[in-house]
Amino acid sequence: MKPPDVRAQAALSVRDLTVSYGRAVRALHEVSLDVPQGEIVTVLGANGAGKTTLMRAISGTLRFHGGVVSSGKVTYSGVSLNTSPAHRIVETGIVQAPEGRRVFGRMTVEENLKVGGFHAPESTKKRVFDLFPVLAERRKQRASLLSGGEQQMLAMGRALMARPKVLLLDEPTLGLAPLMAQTIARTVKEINEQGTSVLLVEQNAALALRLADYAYVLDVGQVALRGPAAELAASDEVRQRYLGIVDEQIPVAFGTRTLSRWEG
Amino acid sequence: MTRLLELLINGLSLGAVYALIALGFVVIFKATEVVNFAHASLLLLGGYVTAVLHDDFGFVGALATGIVVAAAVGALVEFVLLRRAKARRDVIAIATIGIDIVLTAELSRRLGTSVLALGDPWGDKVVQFGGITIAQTRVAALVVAAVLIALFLTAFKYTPWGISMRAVAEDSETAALMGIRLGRISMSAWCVAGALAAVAAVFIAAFPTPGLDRTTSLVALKAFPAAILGGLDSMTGALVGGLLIGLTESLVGGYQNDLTFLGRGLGDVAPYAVMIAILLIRPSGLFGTREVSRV
Amino acid sequence: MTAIPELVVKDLTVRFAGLVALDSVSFTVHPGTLHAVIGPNGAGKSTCFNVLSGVYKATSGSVHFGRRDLTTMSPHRVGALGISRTFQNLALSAALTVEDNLLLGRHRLMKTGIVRAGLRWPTALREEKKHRERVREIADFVGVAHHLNIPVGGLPYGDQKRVELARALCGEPRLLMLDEPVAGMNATERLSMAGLIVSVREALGISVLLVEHDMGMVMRLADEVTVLDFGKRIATGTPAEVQENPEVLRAYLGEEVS
Amino acid sequence: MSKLRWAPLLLLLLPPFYLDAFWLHAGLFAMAAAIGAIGLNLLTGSTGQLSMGHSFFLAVGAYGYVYFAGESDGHVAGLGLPTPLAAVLAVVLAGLAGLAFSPISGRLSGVYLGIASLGLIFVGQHVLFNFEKVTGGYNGRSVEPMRLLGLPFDGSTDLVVLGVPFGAEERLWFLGLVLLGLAAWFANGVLRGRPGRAMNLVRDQQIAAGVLGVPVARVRGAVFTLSSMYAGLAGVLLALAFQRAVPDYFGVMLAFEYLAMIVIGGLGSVNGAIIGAAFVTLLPQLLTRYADALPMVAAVGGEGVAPSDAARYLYGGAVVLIVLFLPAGLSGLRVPFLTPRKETTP
Amino acid sequence: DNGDGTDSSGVKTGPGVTADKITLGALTDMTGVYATLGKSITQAQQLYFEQLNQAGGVCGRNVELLVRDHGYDVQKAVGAYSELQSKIAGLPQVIGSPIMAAIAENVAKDKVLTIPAAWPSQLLKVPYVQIVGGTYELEMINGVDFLVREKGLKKGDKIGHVYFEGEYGESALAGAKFAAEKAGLTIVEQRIKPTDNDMTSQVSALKSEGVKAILISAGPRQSASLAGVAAAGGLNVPIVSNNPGYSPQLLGTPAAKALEANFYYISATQPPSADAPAMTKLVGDYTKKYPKDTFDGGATFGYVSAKVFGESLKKACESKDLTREGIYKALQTQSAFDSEGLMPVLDFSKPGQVGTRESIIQRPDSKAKGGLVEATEPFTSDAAKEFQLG
Ligand SMILES: Nc1ncnc2c1ncn2[C@@H]1O[C@H](COP(=O)(O)OP(=O)(O)OP(=O)(O)O)[C@@H](O)[C@H]1O
Ligand SMILES: Nc1ncnc2c1ncn2[C@@H]1O[C@H](COP(=O)(O)OP(=O)(O)OP(=O)(O)O)[C@@H](O)[C@H]1O
Ligand SMILES: [Mg+2]
Ligand SMILES: [Mg+2]
Repeated sequence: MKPPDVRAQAALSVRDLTVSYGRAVRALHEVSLDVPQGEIVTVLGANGAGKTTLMRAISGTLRFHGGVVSSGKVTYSGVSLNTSPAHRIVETGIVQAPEGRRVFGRMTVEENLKVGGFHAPESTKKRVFDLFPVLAERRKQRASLLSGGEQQMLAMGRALMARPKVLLLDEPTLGLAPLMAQTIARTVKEINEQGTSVLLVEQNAALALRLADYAYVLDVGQVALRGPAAELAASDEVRQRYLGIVDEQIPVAFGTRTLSRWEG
Repeated sequence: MTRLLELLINGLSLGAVYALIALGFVVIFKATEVVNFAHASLLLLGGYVTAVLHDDFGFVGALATGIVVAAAVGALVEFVLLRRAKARRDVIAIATIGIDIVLTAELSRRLGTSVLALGDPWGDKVVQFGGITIAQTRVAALVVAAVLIALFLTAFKYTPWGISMRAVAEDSETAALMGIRLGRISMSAWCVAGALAAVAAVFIAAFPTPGLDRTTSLVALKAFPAAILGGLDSMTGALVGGLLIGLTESLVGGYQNDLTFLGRGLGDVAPYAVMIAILLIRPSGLFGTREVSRV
Repeated sequence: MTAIPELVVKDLTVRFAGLVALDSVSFTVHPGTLHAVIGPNGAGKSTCFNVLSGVYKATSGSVHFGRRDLTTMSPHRVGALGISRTFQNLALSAALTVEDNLLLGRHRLMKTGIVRAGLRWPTALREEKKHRERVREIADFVGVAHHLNIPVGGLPYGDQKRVELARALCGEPRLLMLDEPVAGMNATERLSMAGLIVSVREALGISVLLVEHDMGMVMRLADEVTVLDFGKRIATGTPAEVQENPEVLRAYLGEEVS
Repeated sequence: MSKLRWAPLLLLLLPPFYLDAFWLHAGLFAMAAAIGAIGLNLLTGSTGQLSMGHSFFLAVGAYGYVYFAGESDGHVAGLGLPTPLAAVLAVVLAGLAGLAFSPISGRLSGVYLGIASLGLIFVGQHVLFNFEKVTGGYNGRSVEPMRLLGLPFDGSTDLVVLGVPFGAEERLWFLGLVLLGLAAWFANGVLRGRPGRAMNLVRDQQIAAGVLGVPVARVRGAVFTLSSMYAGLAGVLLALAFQRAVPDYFGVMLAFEYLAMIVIGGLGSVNGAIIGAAFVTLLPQLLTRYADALPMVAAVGGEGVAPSDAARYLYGGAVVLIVLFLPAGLSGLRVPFLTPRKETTP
Repeated sequence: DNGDGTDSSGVKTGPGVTADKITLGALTDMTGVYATLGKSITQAQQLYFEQLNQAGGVCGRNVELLVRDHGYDVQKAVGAYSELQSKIAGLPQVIGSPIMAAIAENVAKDKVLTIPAAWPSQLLKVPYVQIVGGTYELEMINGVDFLVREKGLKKGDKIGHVYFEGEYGESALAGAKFAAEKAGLTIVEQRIKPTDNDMTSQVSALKSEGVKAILISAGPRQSASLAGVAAAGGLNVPIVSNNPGYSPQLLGTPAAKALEANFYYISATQPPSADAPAMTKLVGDYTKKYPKDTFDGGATFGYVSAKVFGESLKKACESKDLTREGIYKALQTQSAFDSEGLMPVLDFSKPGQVGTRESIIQRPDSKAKGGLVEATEPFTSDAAKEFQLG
């Protein structure tokens, strides 16, 4: 499955990437990270940390949200992707399963897979069905009728249809029952073992750290922590962040301003 | 009795042509959520090219050219207006009115006062059966429309183009993420619409109508209600709507002596009356889908 | 302003073509308390808000605010009962100034109709003046007063979030519903927003229903927490209780939690 | 300051003393159109409701006035009411017509509403041609001249002001000016007040609007009614300017021209509507008159572009260019006294 | 000021008359629905005045025609009128019923002699408006008479009448009904709009009513469609059309055969193929000046109406009164205006009356000049003589 020279190739790399939405929101600030060939790299971060923005920047879909890369660049095996339109990036082999599944609800499972790769050989389709047998069962069903977990599988399967070299997963376990999350995790591993590099964005830290070789933690658009997954998994900071045990005191009776009830 | 039958058949064949035009609206709307008011002028354009070229190129050659030209202009509109304008969708629709005004003015100027024949093979031939007479062009219109629409429904269901189109219509960002070229899709939609307009033009200008002239584009005004009452985002809707309007017009015309209490000459009103009635019951047309907006 | 009634959500179920966004969820917001609803993305939190504010219709179940049944009310009726909300994805009128957006928050409290507005009827002018004053108070309180005359579209995301809160306050609510008020804010912004929410309660003593992913904040602010997962309620209780609840830990971390 | 901004408008008082009937007529049509365009802009520009049936309500206003003010004779019926009253009633009638359409205007939006309202025009034309007792059928009806405080707005009585004989046009000019002024003033009041804000929110954030207590359907219905009344007033003024109401005038093309006006002038802005109206109505008149003087434009029968075609190219093209490059329309350009205090562009 | 005064040679002058120029106006349609008609009439009129000026003009003045194209837009037309109003001595051409209706009152007020390019009896009521030729009513009356005399229609037969909504169609209908009444025939009405170009449903309606002939008062397109569909559907009955309902171009359409077989066309103007020397000359001059354009009935009418104006001006000059009043009076002195066989002899001496009640029935013929040949001599039916105009 995996061509011999793959490891030799340079990987997906992000350098000093700064992204903002409109004039107002700076969502990413000089973020750098690497996805070495054949590895799983995970990006953790609270809501609004900028994970999805990072994914959008890599896949070239920022413009759909009024976002722009104001500095820094994204390269794949040395080639800059900054100016490439989304479809070109897909052609280079970087494919994303977006946050919130985003399956085409009015279409059948099969049609969704077609959109993923119109000219994909049967083998690819077969592989997807092997990974997600449930999709094979439901191939004629409208995607909107699938359960959340099934929709997530479809989203991943759809991405795989393009036979990606790098697979971008934005919160694949989002809103999934724990069991389902485990299944997804297993599949990600499997996909990776078949030679696809994975960039995994997760809020489910434990799961992500267990899967990944290397991890980054984004905080408000900046890389706060980075290191081998195992190490980060050990650090309390990460555990706290995600158990919501923070110690900053909220100043009650905030500021001096007060507001009285309105007797209109 | 034969009169009713004749009116029904005529209505259907007329409706088939409206359906072709309505289909043009639908294809564009599905791909870009814009209603193309310049469709009327694209229609006139296609017809005009066919009419002026048929002597030299022969009907088929001329029609082919007409189709290509109309498609090209459609693509141009997409490229110049749709890709660049940032405005609200209905404002862009108004802009297409502007395009329509300009294009129609130019074509009317070229057409001047002449009535052009399109040199179609059917001429004024008719087919007769059981006392019913119907122009061959009408039969041809029925067949062509049926074929084209069937073709489209299938293309939409099975071909990469059709599936991509639906994907874009449903969620353009994700479609792009899957490697679909949005620009190409919406442009292709405009091309297709232009081509359809050109084809429709032939049947509108051919016998029993004397030929193509500046008023030919006005039929588009009858295709609006067709597209709307069927549901702007539904191909089936376009078909049903077209036929419904065709029948309405034909019957209202044929039985106007029995409808005098409504005043004579209901030809233009009836289609809209039917449409409004239907909109009152189904605000997004018979087959249209109301999209739930999220907050 | 009359007393604060309690909000009772009972067996609320919402279905969208096929998927169950809310699955017979029940909870109660006691007068003057801050009740948090948490849960992973797609758990149904916003849907819940949308039902409470009349935007979506419940498939089954009921919502009562005091004696009034909201279940089938249209949005503007619900608003009239003194229920204001913010939106997860900003829903401001970008072209209008902050002041106008805030005045819109007071729409239901004002009377001027087309005729009087057109004729600049004295009552209309007086009303306008009175409410502009209140708007300034609120803007000042929320800390966007200096932006009042700028079109909202031009403000930074965080400030827009504040304007949303201010606009909700402008409705002089008895129940305030906040959908992820600090999403996409940085630590300091989050802190001040949290403080703001606290002082709103201090000042007005109204009930607050809060949807938020930021656990820290929820744990600090909430009197009671309802946890949704995949449309189902998996826990309700004080922050402490909820934090201990294995179900909840699993929903956020997956099985193996020590 | 804001007083100063309007000072240049005083120039509008001069034309009757210096310009001939052609100009005054052209100006009158422009003023009438401006009133109608303000109405349409309240609906389409500020509330985001596309209407393509505006000329129907113009017709209601025009014919309403003719009927209320006109005398019955063998051919047509009329109520022979005092003309000012007739004018008011005509506007009210147009409003009622708009109100009657609110089941549709309240529920539909976007092009669905646009094309539904397009239907009104065809219905209207049909009625105008067939309901002869009131409309006079294809021939139309002559218009009772307005009569305010004993002063008739036609050439009948002689009136000389500052050495200038004041005929129908001169008098109507001032009437039109007053009506337009009031219409614009009222519209600005609406836009800057509570209703205007609600309208903008309905356009920008439909769902939020509901939650903030704005009854979306009712607002849409109400604004549609209001804009119909503006159209009605415009219709009355047009009738007075034409001195005869004829059915053919109130067609689809007219409705399209009104849309062109508000886009060219600037969506959602009162001044925009006025500028756009002036642009679209004066253009063809001028080109027709000065055809021989203009390059490219051909004198009648000659080679080259006929004036009316030239006009179409120009304002058709203008619409496209403005949508592309000037979202705020001509009024968005920083012309001192024309720039609205507060812009509400979509 | 309206230019009233008296010139050196003692000729009273009014608006539009200067020392060396007499200005006339034309409100025409070059870009709208009646562009065909407008173009022919205007060009013919310009041709006439050119010739007139070469022949020395009138009262030592050149006659100039100020043409304004309103494109069938009432607003533009009214605007154009208010511009021309003070500049012109008369209006040899106004196209479009709604436009004529819109300016009628002003025309009367300003005492401007006007020749409309529309032929409804309605207009005879309007002072200072002179119809040249018959009216739509008279055409149809004579048409029905023709059907009875030549096409063997008998008491009790049905005649279909397909007509435009609007003044033209409905005036024609009135005439048809009057004549049918007299002849004991019944009319089957089919009202259409100018946008209806396909007459199929009308034909099947008429067919099932079993009509023996069809009258049509619409545009050329509708005539062509009607003839074509009727023939194709085996409804082989004579079709008689008013004068706006035909144009030679139709012979280039698929309907040509059917037209040549069953179609008749009524007009007060002679067909271009008529063997009157004046006609031959006119057609020659016209096609020389406008090689690209086909000569049609409109041109003939345009030329004659211009001539009527020209002659009136001359008479007015003789009686030393070139005011608008004067020109109008001069017109009325002409009780037997001779257009040298372009049209029947015209009588303008009776205000509120038509120039003539005669009509000429004509047939399409692709070989003939202008695509028309005479089918009958000019004639006036008894019914037409009785018909009360206005
Ligand atoms: N209008 C709608 N149409 C279809 N599905 C919907 C609609 N609104 C919500 N849903 C679905 O209902 C489920 C719950 O959505 P909801 O927005 O309430 O989740 P949430 O808890 O607010 O998530 P988040 O934390 O991301 O805001 C999701 O699967 C969503 O896709
Ligand atoms: N379309 C947008 N316009 C303006 N700001 C945006 C937009 N999308 C995201 N943002 C802001 O950018 C920042 C990063 O958002 P992003 O969605 O990347 O965070 P995230 O880490 O993916 O959050 P989540 O865990 O909810 O997916 C947040 O402050 C967010 O509010
Ligand atoms: Mg994200
Ligand atoms: Mg939410």
